[in-house]
Amino acid sequence: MMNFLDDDTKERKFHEENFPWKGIIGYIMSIVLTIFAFWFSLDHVSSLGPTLFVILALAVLQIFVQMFMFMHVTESDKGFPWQTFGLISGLIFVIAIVALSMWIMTFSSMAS
Amino acid sequence: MSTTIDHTGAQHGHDSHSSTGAFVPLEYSDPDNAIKIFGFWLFLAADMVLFACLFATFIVLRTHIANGPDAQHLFDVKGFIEETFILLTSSFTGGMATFFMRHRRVKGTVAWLTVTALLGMAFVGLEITEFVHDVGIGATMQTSAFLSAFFTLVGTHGLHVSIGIAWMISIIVQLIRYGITPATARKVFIVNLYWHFLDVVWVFIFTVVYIMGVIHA
Amino acid sequence: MPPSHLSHWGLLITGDPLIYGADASIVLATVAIIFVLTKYKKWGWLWREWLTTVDHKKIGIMYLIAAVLMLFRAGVDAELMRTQLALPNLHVLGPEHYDQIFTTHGTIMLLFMAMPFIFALMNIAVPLQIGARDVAFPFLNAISFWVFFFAAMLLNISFVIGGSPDAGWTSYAPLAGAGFDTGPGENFYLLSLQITGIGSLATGINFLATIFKMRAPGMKLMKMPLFTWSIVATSILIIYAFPALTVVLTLLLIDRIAGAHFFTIAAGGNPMMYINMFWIWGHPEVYILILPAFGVFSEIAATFSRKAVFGYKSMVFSLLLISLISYFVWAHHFFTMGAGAGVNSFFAVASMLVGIPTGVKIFNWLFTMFHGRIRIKMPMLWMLAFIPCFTMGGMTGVMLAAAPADYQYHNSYFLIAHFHQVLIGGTLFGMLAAMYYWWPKMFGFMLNEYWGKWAFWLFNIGFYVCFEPQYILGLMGMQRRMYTYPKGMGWTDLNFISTIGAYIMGIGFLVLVWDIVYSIKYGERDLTGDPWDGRTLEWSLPSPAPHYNFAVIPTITHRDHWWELKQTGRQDELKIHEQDIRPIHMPKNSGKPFLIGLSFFVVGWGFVFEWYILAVLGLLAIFVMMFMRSAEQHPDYHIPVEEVVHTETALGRL
Amino acid sequence: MRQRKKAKRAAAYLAVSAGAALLLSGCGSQYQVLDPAGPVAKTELHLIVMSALLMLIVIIPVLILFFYILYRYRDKPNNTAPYEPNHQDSKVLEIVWWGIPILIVAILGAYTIKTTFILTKPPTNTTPITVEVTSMDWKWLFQYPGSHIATVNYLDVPVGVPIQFVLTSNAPMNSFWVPRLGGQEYTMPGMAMRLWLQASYPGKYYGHGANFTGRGFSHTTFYVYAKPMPQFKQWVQSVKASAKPLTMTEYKKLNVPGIVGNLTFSSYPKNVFYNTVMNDGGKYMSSTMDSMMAIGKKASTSNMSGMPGMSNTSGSSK
Ligand code: HEA
Ligand code: HEA
Ligand code: CUA
Ligand SMILES: [Cu+2]
Repeated sequence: MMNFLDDDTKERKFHEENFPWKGIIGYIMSIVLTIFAFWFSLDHVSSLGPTLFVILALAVLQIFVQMFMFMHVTESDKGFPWQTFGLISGLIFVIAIVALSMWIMTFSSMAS
Repeated sequence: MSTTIDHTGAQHGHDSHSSTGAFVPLEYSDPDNAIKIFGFWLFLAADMVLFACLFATFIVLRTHIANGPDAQHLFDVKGFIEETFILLTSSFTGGMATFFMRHRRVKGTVAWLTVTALLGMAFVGLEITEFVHDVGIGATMQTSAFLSAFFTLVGTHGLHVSIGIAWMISIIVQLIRYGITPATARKVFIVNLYWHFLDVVWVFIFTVVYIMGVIHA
Repeated sequence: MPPSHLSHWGLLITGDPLIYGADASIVLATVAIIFVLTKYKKWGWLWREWLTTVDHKKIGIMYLIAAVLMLFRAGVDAELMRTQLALPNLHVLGPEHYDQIFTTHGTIMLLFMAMPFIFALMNIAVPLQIGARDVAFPFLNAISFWVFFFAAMLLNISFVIGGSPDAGWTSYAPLAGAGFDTGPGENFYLLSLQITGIGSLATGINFLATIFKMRAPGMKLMKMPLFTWSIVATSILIIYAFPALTVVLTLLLIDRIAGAHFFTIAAGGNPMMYINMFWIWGHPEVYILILPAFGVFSEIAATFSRKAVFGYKSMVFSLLLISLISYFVWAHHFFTMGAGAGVNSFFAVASMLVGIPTGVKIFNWLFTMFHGRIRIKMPMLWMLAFIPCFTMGGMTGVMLAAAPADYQYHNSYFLIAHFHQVLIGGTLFGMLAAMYYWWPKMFGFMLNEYWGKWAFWLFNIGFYVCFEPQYILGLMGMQRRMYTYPKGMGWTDLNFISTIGAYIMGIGFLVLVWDIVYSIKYGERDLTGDPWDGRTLEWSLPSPAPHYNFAVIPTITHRDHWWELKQTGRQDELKIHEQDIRPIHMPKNSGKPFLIGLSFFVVGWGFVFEWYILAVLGLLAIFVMMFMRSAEQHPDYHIPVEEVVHTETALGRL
Repeated sequence: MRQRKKAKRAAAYLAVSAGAALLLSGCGSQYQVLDPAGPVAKTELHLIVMSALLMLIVIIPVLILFFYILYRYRDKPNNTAPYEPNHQDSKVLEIVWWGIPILIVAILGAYTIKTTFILTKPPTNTTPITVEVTSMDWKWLFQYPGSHIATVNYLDVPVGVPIQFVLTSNAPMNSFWVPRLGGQEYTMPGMAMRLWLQASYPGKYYGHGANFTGRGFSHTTFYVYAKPMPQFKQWVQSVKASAKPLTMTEYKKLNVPGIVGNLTFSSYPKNVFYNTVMNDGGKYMSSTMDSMMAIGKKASTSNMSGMPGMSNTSGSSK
């Protein structure tokens, strides 16, 4: 772990594309995922619980599509691409905020 | 870039970007630029938390409809499907703008950015239409907690998109005036980061707000 | 039976000697400042050297001045509260006033005293410690300062115009909603916090980018000074916590001025969501306040024990661990909301867990002193006072974290005592230690030790006299935020003692101010740049440092690089050779940050009084200035080699 | 040197006697939290004492170490203590001070969780009574669904019987706290929170709102009078016989912000508690619905089960 913290002098290489493959694949993926989500939920393919699970999972996949296909999340001029660290820790906090808030606000009443 | 100048932000490796002969995109060619891009990533992380709070609020309040309409009766399925595909497409066209920028092709960059901004305007237009319709049938922010949360969450996203459009236009103007320079390249890259980020937020809005709203009240 | 003063409801702020006093002093101070500036023809100087500066060192100094002024303002609030509480049934302050005063006391102390104090230290020390010429975004840094400054003005002005907020620094809905709290007071709170919050967020981003991207060559992360590390942890917390504040304030504002129903009682609003979201920010906020102090103490303990910090790696690890855990404890501020035994258990245990990495730090500091040579200078004195004081405060924090026990402490003076012990014994002691420590670096002279010691002992003894009795008061059932209390509860003696303690602290503060004034006149000059025999890079520079900091950026080979060089007699490695000097790229001064801050003030004012045209005009001004900035082609310039050579020669470094 | 030792001894003596004095006097009823008058407060005091002791285990060594190191390693001309400027790591020590606190937190955490769950249940098995509490600006309304009487700013309870307080507010949130009987819980609009308390001895117990509610907050005091069951029943009878009823008009008057003294009522408008909760948002809170139902089922003398709307809404919680 400590080595990884110190890896900030190594020059990073960027990947040069001559045809926008990533963008096109990313676009197709995002469209397919979306259509699938709409179909799965709006056509009531499954019951409520599984549906929620599936469409949320699809939304999470879409994050990765945008991150890797469009946002060049792994690029950095030198050393470790610290923004990935920022995003991952951010995601932890985001999940904490939403999930814990929901847990708190459901008020499984104190007394029985 | 002159290597005889010490940059504020460039104490290390300021003259090494071409030393290995590897490809370095223009927006990263100047260390000051690389720092700005990193700073923008940090801003996005913060913005993510901002939306998380709005989502948490919406989720907690989504059934609190008081005397107003519930989600099922309010949302127009066709409308949000349209909005979704428009925004997804604009994310792709924004990505194309970055691609052309990296190949230093001004015209292509400007063209793709223009398409992106236009799609963004179409999106905002649809959203405004939706809001106007809602208000017309008496579903306002003052009606219920659910609607307060709905308008604020979706409206905040819409406001972000609108700011993105204005920003893009100003960058298009700068591209036309100055061509592709390290500075304009960086701006193109950053505005697209912002744009893709808004796309991700929208994916969650259509999932959590719209789909979940219409499939169960 | 209702006391008579409860029957009138107006928000008129006339007819009150306190307010007249405040009015008079504001007018007098303004006149005096204008007079002095005009008489000595200093307007141009003020504008050129300070109001338009983007130099991190000067911005740091401005933060420092603002923080000390705000400490005074909120300290006067504290003295007033303690005077009112000295004896039962007093009427120095009526309930309206008391409510306003504890609200502004808490709000100002946390957001307009402690935060700028921290930003002062970050600005002053971080770039120097990591061998950078400025922060990553100097222009943004100036905006952060002016935004904070005008937000502070906005809150302070509420005392004389419109009325101060009076719902506590936590400002819970629905009490703070339009339904129960009409008038502009609460709007002042919402807007000023919102505006300063924007500045704080920008500062967090700025410093994280600075630290990650602008270190001198060779300074790997694990070679960074611990103060810089603490700012990494703090910035991470700022970035992830402040957006929650932005949201919660916006939602309450929308409720208040647009009639929405987030936190109202009617139409399905949920006030508990306010509490929940407030603490999503509020808890990390208290660690934002303590972590920089931890960083300061690590520097000071090592320097004044002439010894490397003990357990550097676990110091770093514990900083990061504290910031991670601190995001999972917020509900300990409302254990008594009844969110369920599961929820309470989770947050109780998570809160206790924070004690573990914090304890590790305490032990590491102790063992930094162990086998060292402890010199007790002013910074070290404050550090030494911190250890027992903060440990006790932390311990009572852990006691509060035991959820069912908290049912008995919550909102009582036990809690008040806990948080003053960590805020004063931790944050404030840390800030004062840092002020003494970096003062010579900022100004080129030392603060006087004799008066410093007087201030120190008065403040410390005053602290214990003031706050230890409050633990007992809490156990005797005394609630916080009572403007008065009846006889016969057994609370009188302890309250009286507490008030005496507060006065002693007040005297201590005055002596501290005197120490500064005295030292400006008679303070010992610091000619070496290294008065404490320091360890980190900032002490290799002259005091004060030239505005470009480093004529030549050093290459770092060691943790505590400067100390290492001194130990091995290699100071010459940092000596500057004329042939190495290149033109230095620096940002230009700019008036825009000041104007943007001013525009934010206008926006805030517009929303407070719901004069929307004014607000829109302010927003437009901000956008126009941002756009002009973005179109600026040359926001920076180069310092020519000759000028650097000249400056360095004058400093005797060439 | 000798002088200093003497001074130290004197200081130590002072500290010990001050502590002892505090502990001894701590049993006086002024130290309300330390002087429980019921099983709930007692359970909480246990946890308080336990946590304080655990904290002492840490704080005493820290203080000793602190003063010892400070004394031993001062930078004095002829200090013979070892000086090792690069002594900066020790696996063993690190393990000790990560390990021991983890252990302490584990103990305290386990005890805390246990206590948290215990306190959600009635303190004893005796049949409980229910009191519905509404915090208003700035007064307390207590309703006894069992006997249909109501009081303001004071309440009588029987000794030795668990009391189920059902808490709500029709003003800003407050907190219901009777330190000698047990810890507090918020009273929130749109919520029906439950708190179990019980008095073991007859007496007059101080209670106060603990969460700030604005100008009149300092006057939200109330008293709990605990009496043996027979006297309690007698009191109920006399209230029923002699007090005037709480009419809707009167209730609305109470709702106006202000301060009043003690009041007693022989009856109150039907369902006013229930309606307050539901109208202020209770209908959205599944747990509130549940607890309203539970009151209906559990509290032996409740009249809640007959309420309109109870049966058809209870199923909708998810
Ligand atoms: C600088 C600010 C600061 C700091 C550092 C802390 C630190 C801690 N605080 Fe505090 N807290 C506040 C500021 C702070 N707090 C404020 C302002 C409030 C009130 C806000 C309001 O309501 O207005 C508050 C309120 C507050 C509450 C809410 C109580 C209530 O409202 O009823 C709780 C409850 O858990 C709590 C717990 C803790 C804990 C567990 C720590 C821990 O981080 C402490 C850790 C430190 C130690 C434990 C000491 C050193 C450790 C050792 C020597 C090792 C051994 C340790 C163990 C075995 C545990 N705090
Ligand atoms: C960093 C934060 C910080 C600091 C440093 C302090 C410092 C002090 N605080 Fe504060 N306090 C808070 C943060 C802080 N406080 C918060 C967050 C709250 C909660 C607010 C709320 O409930 O919403 C609070 C609440 C609070 C209360 C509880 C009020 C109540 O609930 O009713 C009290 C009461 O004793 C108090 C006292 C003091 C005192 C005596 C000091 C002393 O240390 C002050 C020392 C004095 C000075 C530094 C200046 C000296 C001034 C002069 C010398 C001028 C002389 C003038 C006269 C005598 C009129 N504070
Ligand atoms: Cu308290 Cu829902
Ligand atoms: Cu906390």
